[in-house]
Amino acid sequence: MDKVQQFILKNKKIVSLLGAVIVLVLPFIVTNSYYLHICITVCIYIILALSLNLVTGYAGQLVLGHAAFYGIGAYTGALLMLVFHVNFFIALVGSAVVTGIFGLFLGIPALRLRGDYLAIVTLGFGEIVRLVFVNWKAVTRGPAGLPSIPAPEIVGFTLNGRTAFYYMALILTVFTVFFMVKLINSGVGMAMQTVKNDEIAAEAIGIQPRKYKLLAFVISSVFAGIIGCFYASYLSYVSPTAFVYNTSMTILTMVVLGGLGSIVGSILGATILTILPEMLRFLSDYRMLIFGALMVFMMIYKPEGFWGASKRRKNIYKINAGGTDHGSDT
Amino acid sequence: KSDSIKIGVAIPLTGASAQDGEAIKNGVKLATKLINDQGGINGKKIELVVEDDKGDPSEAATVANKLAQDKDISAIVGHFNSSCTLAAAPIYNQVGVVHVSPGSSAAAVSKAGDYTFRVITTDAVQGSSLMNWAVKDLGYKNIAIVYENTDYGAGLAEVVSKAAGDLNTNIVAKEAYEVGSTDFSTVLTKIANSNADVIIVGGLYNETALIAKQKNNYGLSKMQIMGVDAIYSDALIKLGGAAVNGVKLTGYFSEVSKDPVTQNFVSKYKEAYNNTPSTYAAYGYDATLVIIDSIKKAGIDRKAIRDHMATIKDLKGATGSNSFDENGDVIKQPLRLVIQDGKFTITEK
Amino acid sequence: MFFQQLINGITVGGSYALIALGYTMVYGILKIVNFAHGDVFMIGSFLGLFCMQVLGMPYMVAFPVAAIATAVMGILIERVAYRPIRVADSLAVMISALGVSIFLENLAMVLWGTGTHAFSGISGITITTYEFNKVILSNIQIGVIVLSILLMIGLYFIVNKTKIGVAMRATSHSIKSAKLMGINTDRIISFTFGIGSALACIAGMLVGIYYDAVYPLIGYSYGLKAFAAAVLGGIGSIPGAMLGGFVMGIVETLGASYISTGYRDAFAFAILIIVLIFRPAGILGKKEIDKV
Amino acid sequence: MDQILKTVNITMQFGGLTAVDNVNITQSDGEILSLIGPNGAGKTTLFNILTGVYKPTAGQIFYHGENITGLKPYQLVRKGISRTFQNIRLFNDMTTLENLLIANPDCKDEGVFESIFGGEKLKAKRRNVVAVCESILETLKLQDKIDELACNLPYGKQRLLEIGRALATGADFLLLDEPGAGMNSMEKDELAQVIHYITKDLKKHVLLIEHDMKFVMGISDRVVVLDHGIKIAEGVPAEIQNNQQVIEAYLGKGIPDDE
Amino acid sequence: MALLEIKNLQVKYGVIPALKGISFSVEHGEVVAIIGANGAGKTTTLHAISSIVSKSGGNVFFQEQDITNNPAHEIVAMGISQVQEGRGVFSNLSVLENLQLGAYLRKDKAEIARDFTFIYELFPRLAERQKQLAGTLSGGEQQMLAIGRALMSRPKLLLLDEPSMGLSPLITENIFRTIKKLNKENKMTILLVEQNAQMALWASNRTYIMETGQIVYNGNSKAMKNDDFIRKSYLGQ
Ligand SMILES: Nc1ncnc2c1ncn2[C@@H]1O[C@H](COP(=O)(O)OP(=O)(O)OP(=O)(O)O)[C@@H](O)[C@H]1O
Ligand SMILES: Nc1ncnc2c1ncn2[C@@H]1O[C@H](COP(=O)(O)OP(=O)(O)OP(=O)(O)O)[C@@H](O)[C@H]1O
Ligand SMILES: CC(C)C[C@H](N)C(=O)O
Ligand SMILES: [Mg+2]
Ligand SMILES: [Mg+2]
Repeated sequence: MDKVQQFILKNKKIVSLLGAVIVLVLPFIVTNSYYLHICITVCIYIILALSLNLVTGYAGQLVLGHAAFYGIGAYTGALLMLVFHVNFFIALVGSAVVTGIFGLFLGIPALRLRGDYLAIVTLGFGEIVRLVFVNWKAVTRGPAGLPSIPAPEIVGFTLNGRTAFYYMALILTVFTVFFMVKLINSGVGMAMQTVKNDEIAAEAIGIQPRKYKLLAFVISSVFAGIIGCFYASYLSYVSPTAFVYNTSMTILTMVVLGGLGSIVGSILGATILTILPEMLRFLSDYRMLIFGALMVFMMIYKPEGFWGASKRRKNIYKINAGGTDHGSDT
Repeated sequence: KSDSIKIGVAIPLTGASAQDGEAIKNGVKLATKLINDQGGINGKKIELVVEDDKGDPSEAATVANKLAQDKDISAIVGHFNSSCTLAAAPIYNQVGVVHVSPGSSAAAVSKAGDYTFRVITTDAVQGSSLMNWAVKDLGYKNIAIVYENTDYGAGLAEVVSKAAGDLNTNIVAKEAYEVGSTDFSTVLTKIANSNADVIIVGGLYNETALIAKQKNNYGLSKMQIMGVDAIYSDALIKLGGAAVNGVKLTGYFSEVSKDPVTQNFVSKYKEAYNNTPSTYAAYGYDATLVIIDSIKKAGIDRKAIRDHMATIKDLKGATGSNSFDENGDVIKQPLRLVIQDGKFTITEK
Repeated sequence: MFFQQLINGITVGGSYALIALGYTMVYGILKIVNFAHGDVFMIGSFLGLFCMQVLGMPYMVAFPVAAIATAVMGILIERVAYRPIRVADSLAVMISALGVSIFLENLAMVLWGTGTHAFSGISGITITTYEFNKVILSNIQIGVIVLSILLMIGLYFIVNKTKIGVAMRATSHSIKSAKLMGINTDRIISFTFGIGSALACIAGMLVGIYYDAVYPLIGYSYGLKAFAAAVLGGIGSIPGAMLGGFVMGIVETLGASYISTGYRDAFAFAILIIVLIFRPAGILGKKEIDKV
Repeated sequence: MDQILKTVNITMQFGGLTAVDNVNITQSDGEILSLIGPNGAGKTTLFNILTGVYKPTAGQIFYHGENITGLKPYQLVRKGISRTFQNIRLFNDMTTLENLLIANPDCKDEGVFESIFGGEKLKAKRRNVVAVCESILETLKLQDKIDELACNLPYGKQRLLEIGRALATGADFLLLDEPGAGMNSMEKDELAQVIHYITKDLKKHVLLIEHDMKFVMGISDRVVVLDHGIKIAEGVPAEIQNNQQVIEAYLGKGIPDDE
Repeated sequence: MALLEIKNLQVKYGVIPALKGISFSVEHGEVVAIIGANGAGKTTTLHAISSIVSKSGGNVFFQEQDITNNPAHEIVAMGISQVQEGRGVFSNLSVLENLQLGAYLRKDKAEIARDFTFIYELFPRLAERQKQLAGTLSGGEQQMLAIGRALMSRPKLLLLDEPSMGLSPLITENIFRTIKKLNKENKMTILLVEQNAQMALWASNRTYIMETGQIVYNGNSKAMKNDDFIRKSYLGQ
């Protein structure tokens, strides 16, 4: 893995160009809808992992209920489309706003709580949100879920093919990556990292930890909400079972396994953990057994994650400022 | 092309519904084995492609994509949970491949598409039949509903409430529990303090057994328990012991049915797996029979299979005779069953 | 009905408390949340059943035997899955624990099938109920409550009054410093996992006998609630775990009986969140001193 | 001379312990003031009060005549007060440069929208921030460690970096808590030069705590001595060195060369 | 043979060597000092002796026994006790409990009681603060506690890592006097790591100088005090 990492870092330009081309023409090579579906799922999880990584990996707030935001986004989007018949793209904005508000709401306990106490609060929040989906039948139809969610439409043109969804997922992913890279290397992102490192020291240089914690929560949940809305439209069906504690833990595992506080790490983690269980399908009854053992093994083998933040690194802030450095760790 | 016919099987093999998924798998395998032993269909053996949907809709969508894209797969048995069927149906319908659900009884499945079939009736059918029995024949006036808080349990509870309303009886308690609960003390205490005279369970055998056993600790040892086919499983009796004697339920499958197809299924099943089939094993068996019949008659073309399946009338299966309406919903009449001396028996009362 | 529900709540709470003690001990010493603990509870319960059903032990024997077997398993889990990464980020250990949890659940499915197993007729304990003034209480309920309180007191004594207890607290503060005192920290950590796992086994068997059921996924909800209970009481605090368990059990039971059964778990988590907002370190938790 | 800092009857109690007891100190413009005293005298506690980490049990603090009692640390930074810590508190996951960048007001006040979509204006601003921070690092002779993670720096360099970070906030008043601890004598000489540069060239004000008497007496204009939370002496270094009370409580007689 | 004998000791952190093969010895009844710049590897040396870090090469002998691969707790049991850099007191335990932990491996109750009296006489401040949580003590108080705690194990060899760090001149002086006293009156062998070269030379019989993982100089402390090069480079005179 280290060698791979080094190789990629050395030939960064070529690798990224190659990656970009492959990703763009993928639907033409892969006509198999199952593989395309896996690719879309990978995109969804990349966005979920990146958004969780912001709040957990960068701002240092352990969140065990990320699926709740994903779910709130999905339900908000679904209801906007089904009940108010708004266009998908407006629903996307609606989901972002609503989840953002919930993110703010969950951020408040984060101001008072530390570490594992916050973790359990977010876990509890996730469970409560799920139970609201289950029990608030008048709005959510309870456990039955909301079927027949429409596909996105642009000027009367319905984008319901797998390929269309793939490109949409791709655009969302690229935007998220772009956003996160810019953000974490900006003043805002660095301020978040100071909060993770040492709140007292952060305060001592004029940073208000609560502001950045809230900001991290809000941004993180907004992205989860957006992709939730996409998920609702893609699957055309949402039900509470998709937004359970297990989902939250899967996303967290992606972030940690990939490398906490690393964008490449989250992307890798999401990809591997989406594809791995698929590859293990042949094991049938033993699949999850082996998967659990592999998880332990991977953590022991590389506790800092596949792409843990490297020891020596360059800062994009400086490069953006016109410095001459070309390396960067993202 | 190939010398075998492939059938997909998409069911939960891990997660909370794994036990039922396992039963369905056994039923499907049995049906396949029986036909293969006779030389297959037109000389071609049936091959199963089994996938685990974990009972999770997102996972179901993945599995559905995988099976639907495999052009060699002619039809699919699946999914079990209604939520999974609803998530997977759009995919099968878009590609145009038939799937026959062995367990999804929610109302919404009716509208899931032309390629969606099921061999279990909707909850409404069993729910109202159960309530007719309870109210009209058994004379219960105050009904307590205890249901699992899932699409299935909540759906059934709703159907039962509606039927109770139509029959002018009172629902005196309507309590939910999470799947996998072991503690029913709260719910049973509430029921003990209502004046219910029957508990209708909207859930599966494990929890039903626990309710039956634990109710005795709350002075409810005389309380009648009733349910539908979801509780038909040997596990209910094994787990519930004496406490489940007298439990009444509706269903389509009965081990003691005189029907020769059913008897054949039961005896072959016992032979193959060395235990008694549950209702879901029977549904799995029937879903496979329906597919086999269609392939026999229409070949392996996916569209042709669907078109034939829509016309199936009175195909004999382990759960009675199967006919489909225009929604792909099966039409059949439920039986009345009661547990006596640790055995499911057919009753008229 | 109120008193009956209160008793029901206390009984559930007692089982949460027993599991929460394990969470709290492991957390107290290693500052990691052992997400596999709920599954250790499940395996413990199965092992107890196995001892009685297959090996034919009477319950008086099965309890200690299963508890010891589970303790050994807990120690093994720590050795294999946590010890190699003890120095790494605690999140890495948490994910490893999650892996162990998935592994154990699926292992149980392979070993004992996916279904639910009963204890009745096997344990040799018959449930007897006593009625006082319309409130019904069973012998096992009394057992759960009494045993959890006794075990808590015992544990509290060990941690606060014995030499190994001081060593545990020293290890919890800094493994390096504890080593320099001559403490065999690996052994202390193993001991902690062993005790925690044994407690989980006892809880598993009590729950199994009382509700008459065990199945491979049972650890999930019990584990989650017990974890929440440990935090509610103040994670790291032994009386806290106890109190947290009871509060949690009572609140969810009363919430379910007077408001809505569908939201049962939501009451448990809501009380947790509310308490933490006002007492960020839990009911009995101590605020960490952070001398600048 | 202008008065920068003035405390009025500052008192801090922890439970029954009075860590700082009715302390009045003042610091004038251009003056390097040192705070010395036995361990546990309350020096760090006083720093914590001055920088808003603790709220004093009683008393007021005035900064340039303005009452700043009870303000939060981040608010005080904006007023121009910054500090270092007795136990180093750097941002260990961040590089040397990043530790400074984020202290710079222009950097930490960046908005989310600006940082994602900012164009040339942002670039120019950032160029300036980087230049400022790099020049601070040069002053501290840390320029060759610029991309090193803070936790990988040697101890002495970490102390310097903390001073750099305090400087980067743009504060004019720096409170340094034992900046020389853990440094050898050569490093301490360099430290003294840095402090001189900060006060004499940059015209900033320094209040420092230090136990190395050679260092303190060499650099300070005035010294305040605390003992058991009480101010027991204050004056120019020469006075303090000969103050009998200070010798008894703090300095000791020293180890004779021939012992 | 010497009480402590280090042969070609090597330690790596990841790939970076912190000790590049050092050898030295400490005789019975000696005070030996190691001085040197930041990051020279002084702390690492002590950690390697106590088996807190793993060694990548070389051997450690104590009382003629090879203890290179013994775990930390066994080394303490053999009579090597370390006062950590930065004190390492158990901040959530009381002063009393910290001291009790120092005697963790001992069973001789009466002797332990005597040592308590001895330590409270040595550091009266600790006697006053027995019930206080160690984390709230001031730096100097914590240093006293750390030394007191190490003495509670009645070590044959005491390793001291920068005992003067952050301490007032008076306390530093007291601590160094205590070190000398322990050595003289209690016949304790001491290996002392110190930045304060002046104090180190004063308190010790022999001194080693370390730089970047190697020993670059060693000699008699008295002589070194008068050595011009040493005076210039390490004493800042
Ligand atoms: N948060 C706290 N809780 C309780 N006591 C405290 C706290 N902070 C400091 N103290 C006590 O207050 C007194 C003063 O401590 P302070 O840290 O200010 O000393 P100091 O003068 O900086 O000493 P040193 O030179 O050793 O750093 C000490 O006795 C210490 O034990
Ligand atoms: N845990 C660690 N991981 C990586 N490198 C380390 C670690 N501990 C120490 N080092 C490095 O090893 C080298 C030796 O460090 P050591 O702490 O032994 O020095 P020292 O002489 O005690 O210095 P000081 O006077 O600052 O205490 C240094 O370069 C240091 O950065
Ligand atoms: C959960 C099971 C009982 C399946 C159920 N029949 C459904 O419709 O989902
Ligand atoms: Mg101080
Ligand atoms: Mg050192």
